Amino acid sequence: MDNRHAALGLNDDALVAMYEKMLLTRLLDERAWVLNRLGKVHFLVSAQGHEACQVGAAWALRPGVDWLLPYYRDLGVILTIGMTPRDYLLALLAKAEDPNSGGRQMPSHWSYPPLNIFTGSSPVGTQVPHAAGIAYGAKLRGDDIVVYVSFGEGTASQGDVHEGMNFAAVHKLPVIFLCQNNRYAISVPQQKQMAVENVADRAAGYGFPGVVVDGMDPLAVYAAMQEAVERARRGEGPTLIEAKVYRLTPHSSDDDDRTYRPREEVEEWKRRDGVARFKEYLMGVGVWTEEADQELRRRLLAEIDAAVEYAQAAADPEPSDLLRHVYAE
Amino acid sequence: MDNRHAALGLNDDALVAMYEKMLLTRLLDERAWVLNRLGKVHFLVSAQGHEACQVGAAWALRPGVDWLLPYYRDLGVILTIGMTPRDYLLALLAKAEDPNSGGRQMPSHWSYPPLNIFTGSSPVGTQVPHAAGIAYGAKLRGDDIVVYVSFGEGTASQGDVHEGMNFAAVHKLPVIFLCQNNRYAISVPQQKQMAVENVADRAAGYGFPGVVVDGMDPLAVYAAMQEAVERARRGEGPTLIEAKVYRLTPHSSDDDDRTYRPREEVEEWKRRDGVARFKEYLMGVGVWTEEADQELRRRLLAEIDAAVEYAQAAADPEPSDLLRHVYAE
Amino acid sequence: MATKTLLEAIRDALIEEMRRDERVFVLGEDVGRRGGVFRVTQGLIDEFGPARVLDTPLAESLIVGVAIGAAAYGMRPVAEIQFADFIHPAMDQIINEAAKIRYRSNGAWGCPIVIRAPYGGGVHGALYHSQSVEALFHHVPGLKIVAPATPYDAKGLLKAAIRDPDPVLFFEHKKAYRSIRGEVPEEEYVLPIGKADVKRPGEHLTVITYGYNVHLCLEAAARLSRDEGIEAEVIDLRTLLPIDKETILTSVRKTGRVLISHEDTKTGGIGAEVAAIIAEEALFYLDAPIVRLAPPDVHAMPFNGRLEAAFMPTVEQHYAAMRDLARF
Amino acid sequence: MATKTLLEAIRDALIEEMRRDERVFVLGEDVGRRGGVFRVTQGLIDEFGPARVLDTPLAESLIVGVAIGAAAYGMRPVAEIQFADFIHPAMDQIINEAAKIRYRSNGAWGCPIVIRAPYGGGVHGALYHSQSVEALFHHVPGLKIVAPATPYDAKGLLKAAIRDPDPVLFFEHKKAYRSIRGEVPEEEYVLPIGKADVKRPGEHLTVITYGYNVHLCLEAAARLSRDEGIEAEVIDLRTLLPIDKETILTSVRKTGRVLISHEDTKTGGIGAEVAAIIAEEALFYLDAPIVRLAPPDVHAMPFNGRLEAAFMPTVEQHYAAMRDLARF
Ligand SMILES: Cc1ncc(C[n+]2csc(CCOP(=O)(O)OP(=O)(O)O)c2C)c(N)n1
Ligand SMILES: Cc1ncc(C[n+]2csc(CCOP(=O)(O)OP(=O)(O)O)c2C)c(N)n1
Ligand SMILES: [Mg+2]
Ligand SMILES: [Mg+2]
Repeated sequence: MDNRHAALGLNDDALVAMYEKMLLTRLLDERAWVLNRLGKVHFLVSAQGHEACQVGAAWALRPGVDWLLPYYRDLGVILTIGMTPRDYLLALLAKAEDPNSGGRQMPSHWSYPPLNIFTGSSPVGTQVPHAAGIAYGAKLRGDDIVVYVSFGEGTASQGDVHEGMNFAAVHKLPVIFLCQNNRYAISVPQQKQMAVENVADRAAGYGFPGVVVDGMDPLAVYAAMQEAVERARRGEGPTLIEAKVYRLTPHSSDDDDRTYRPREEVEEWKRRDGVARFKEYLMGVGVWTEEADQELRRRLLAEIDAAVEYAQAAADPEPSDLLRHVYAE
Repeated sequence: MDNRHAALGLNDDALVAMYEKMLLTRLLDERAWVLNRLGKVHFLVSAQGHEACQVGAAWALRPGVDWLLPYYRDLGVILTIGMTPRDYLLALLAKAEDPNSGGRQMPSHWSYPPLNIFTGSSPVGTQVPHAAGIAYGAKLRGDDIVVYVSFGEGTASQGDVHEGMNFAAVHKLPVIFLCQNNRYAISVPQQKQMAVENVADRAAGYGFPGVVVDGMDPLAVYAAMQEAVERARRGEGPTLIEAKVYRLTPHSSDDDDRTYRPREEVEEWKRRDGVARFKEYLMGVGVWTEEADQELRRRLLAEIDAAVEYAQAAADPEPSDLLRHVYAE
Repeated sequence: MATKTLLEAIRDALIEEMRRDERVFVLGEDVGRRGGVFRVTQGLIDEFGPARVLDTPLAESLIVGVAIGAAAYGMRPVAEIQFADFIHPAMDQIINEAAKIRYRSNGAWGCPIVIRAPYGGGVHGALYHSQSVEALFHHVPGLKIVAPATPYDAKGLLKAAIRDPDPVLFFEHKKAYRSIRGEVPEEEYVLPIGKADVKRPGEHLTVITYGYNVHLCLEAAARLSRDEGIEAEVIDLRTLLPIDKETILTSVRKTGRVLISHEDTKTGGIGAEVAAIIAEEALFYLDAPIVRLAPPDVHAMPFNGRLEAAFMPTVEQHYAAMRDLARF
Repeated sequence: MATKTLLEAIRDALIEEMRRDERVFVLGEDVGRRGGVFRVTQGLIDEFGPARVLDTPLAESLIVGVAIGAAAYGMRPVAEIQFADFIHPAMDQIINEAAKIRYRSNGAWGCPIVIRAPYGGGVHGALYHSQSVEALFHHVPGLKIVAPATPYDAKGLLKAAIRDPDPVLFFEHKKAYRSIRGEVPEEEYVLPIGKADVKRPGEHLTVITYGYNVHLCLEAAARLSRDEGIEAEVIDLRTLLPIDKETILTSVRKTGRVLISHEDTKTGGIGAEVAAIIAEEALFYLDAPIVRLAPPDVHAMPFNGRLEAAFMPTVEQHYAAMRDLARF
């Protein structure tokens, strides 16, 4: 197997570290489903099928320097940039200690100032103008940062996405738009959402590059991100990256995708699973073994176990917290 | 001079008739400014510089069959499709008989059911989803109509324009989007609005043709419209036509454009004025003379005089009308 | 009579109206094959096809804008906003367009659209799947707002909304969808928009409410009657715009005591207008200050169950408020 | 003290704050070279440059969204919405985003933005250049709403708004821009958000109002005093959210008669909340029913001068309403 990572400036350790984040994302997500089915978690939205894209994307960002507006599916992004399974589980179980929202928001509504992760909401697409605004602030200050903002292909139909991209283009802002195209907005398939093959084709209409990449391949996403980051830091403006992915699970724990997706389609995509493929690549280039994999899984599961335990034992907010933080205190 | 109109299926009479509408639009608009400066008209928004585009566009539509959502600058469109100077003046003077709104809306907020002109508002861009909805209604009914909707290049920054175009594309709706690009949104020049040369380039991102035409040339606009109409009626979906025009006056009677537009630029465009150029074309192909022109002007001015007189004598709404038509009566 | 859930009654109304009138069609996110995220439109696509059960792109302003256009063309669109919390991107289309189309065209055009939206909390929906948004619209002339509490009302009022010549916002409480059941006649009926309903007669105090809180109030009233012989008259507004002043004032003049209750937060809620109407038109009938029972002015509502519970109105709160008011 | 128009006072506040704090910048449509369509930002671009006096594309949701992002990055954006009538496309960004950022992040993020918007009628603005939109926001926790009536208040409150850690909607009455003049101190001052101002003391009745209507009320009160010796206390709310209950209740307890006045339409207006507060907390002090003086529930407001005049509140209406109330 050809070594594709060296050319991207990734050494073997980095490669393994990327794989570790992908596997962590997958295992943590799977655990969330288990907790949901056990009745311990009211709601979850899944990242399965998006891990390669997310870890590849976040790998190109500088933790604590660059800014992130990840969307609800971006578990892999926030884990790669530095949030922990514990952070995720505290939110999943809506505990007081949840660093995202103190248990106020649904899980996967990220927010974490220490890593410049700006708070996100549920209404999709609203984060895109925020990303442009953050980048504009940085431009006013002369700061050398990059802003990452992501969304699904369904969200690309929203006016805010259009408005935000256009503004970023006008001011050549250092924003990277990552559209994770999993072909469905809940049940609505791509052909009912748009008449084009690629969301990335819209970038030309704003005046910046639009790139399509295989979102099941973290190296492809990383390569596209790296280029976009460099472009942004050179002051040349935004890039829209469209990563073709597939959601391997229902939309959320409240969804049942059997009404709208043929099982064969799901099975077909499972065979192309990015996590498994990346493991094969690692083994192919000789930096990974089945034993190492087992060992890693054990370690990650132990970490997740500990985080679950911690989060379950953590305290709920006080009822009186309801009244706090409506305005500055 | 080459005959360009025959190839478009326009005979000499049609050519003269188009010119007549252009001249009528110009003279009526000029009269509105006079009335404003005389203190008889509170507000007007001008069409000067857009006449060629507007008459060329409306010429391709079937009055009473096709539907129109013209924007506030579209005086030439509504005159061509069949509204009268009197209709315009009744609105300009906010009289009870104003067929657009009974004196409720600002002038140039068109509405006229007999000609399928749907009521428009001031918030820009909202008409674009309406156009898509009308076309979707027609599709549901199996009706063979085309929907015309127009807006300025500034308005193309609005989310609604994006959402409406995308929907029209998904359902291959018979909508023609006419963007009248006069390079300014009030004072904001194109380069502060977008990083691209052509709004039309966005059409590709939705999956339909985007065409740039010289909006100072009614034949060029007519040709593009004709093609778009045929495409729409064949069920192949929408077209975005971008007509490059220039506003020869301030934005409105409340504006002063000297702060933001160099006089030389305005003068330069005045030399390219579509009305004058079309007259030259008519004379060049031998269907028009200076005498005929003087005669036409006299006739149009007389028509306008009569309309002004009628409108000035027309009654105001009754104060009690204030309470009507909030809900169906 | 059959017993139906609120959700079934709404679905039945949609199906009956679509059968009755070809011009009626539904549009929204996931309304097609998925049958809506709550399953309200389940099965419709099979009977009426994808053109009349239209899965739209994910864009609320578009959904309402397309409905407005289709209505102008003579259709009777029923737009679904997946959660009321996502109606905000469409506020320009609703407030500046739909509501004003008749007025601004001097009556020449109308806007017969219905916008259905599931609202309300107590369902672990957190800040963006729990909101009550009715108060954001009750200041807007030209709109009608309906928020039924029972399957019977929901069906009859949704049919009325679809036949109404003006834009109607139709809010469906998520918690009531499957938990509230009631009798619904087999035969066709339509209920008038703009009329409140006295859900329980009583002489000691008037309780004015709507939506899920109707059920809390009725339960509290029943207990209060049993425990203390206090008879509360419970008025279900049903229509929030226009408000049925007559029913309110008649009751207030009778009882002299008023509790206004809603799940929506207090300041600037529907209860403010109800209180103002009474203070203007029946002040001297009052034997006690008007009381508004509503959650505090915080964002409805946190995900954590304890915080959610701290937000949501309860039967106990209503019981106590009614009792205190009766004793005042 | 210098005499300034409302517009000049606002411009001065912007300039002083931009000089004081580098983080402050203005953005909106035509705010740059054009200086705003009302000329509020005239000259700013020369002093502060186009990056801090930013002409945006024509997209209100974007304007607010960019302001939110820039604020997150540590800036202090002052966004201008060209007319309040065009704020609706930004309602999702204001209500679902700006207002909730602090709450949803459990206090970790803030949203120190100001949104300025010219509002109000009587200027031949027709249906889309005359609206009062404050009531669409007063139900939203997390927002503050300011609507000053005088140059002095405008300057002091805009400075406070810019320094406020939370999102502030700042509504400027178009008719007042150049017609209302008043004394403004040379030296720096800031006024507290959340405090009403008794613009005229009186003992016979309380008039609660804001915006341009303050001037109508003051004139009516002066005439009434002169003609009939009736002394109205005129309270200018100044801040509409949060409402200054104390000032209202203190006055009502003193006079026992309440007229609430606004240019915005009646149903669901700010006056509803004011009336409700009084009916809850000072009912037994009332000697007369509460009166709301506000335009009818129609779309504000038609272009035709007669219709506009039929809509707009007048001094005469206020005079009559105050007199009738005093005599009640
Ligand atoms: C404004 C808004 N409307 C509707 C929803 C409900 N909703 C949540 S996710 C979703 C689909 C999003 O699809 P896409 O953008 O493709 O992202 P994906 O979930 O497929 O990753 C919808 C409709 C929402 N969150 N926000
Ligand atoms: C939503 C909205 N925001 C702001 C305005 C104020 N406004 C009226 S016209 C205009 C500029 C429009 O520019 P463009 O779309 O290019 O059309 P043009 O007037 O140049 O023909 C603006 C900002 C408005 N009418 N609607
Ligand atoms: Mg998707
Ligand atoms: Mg323009």
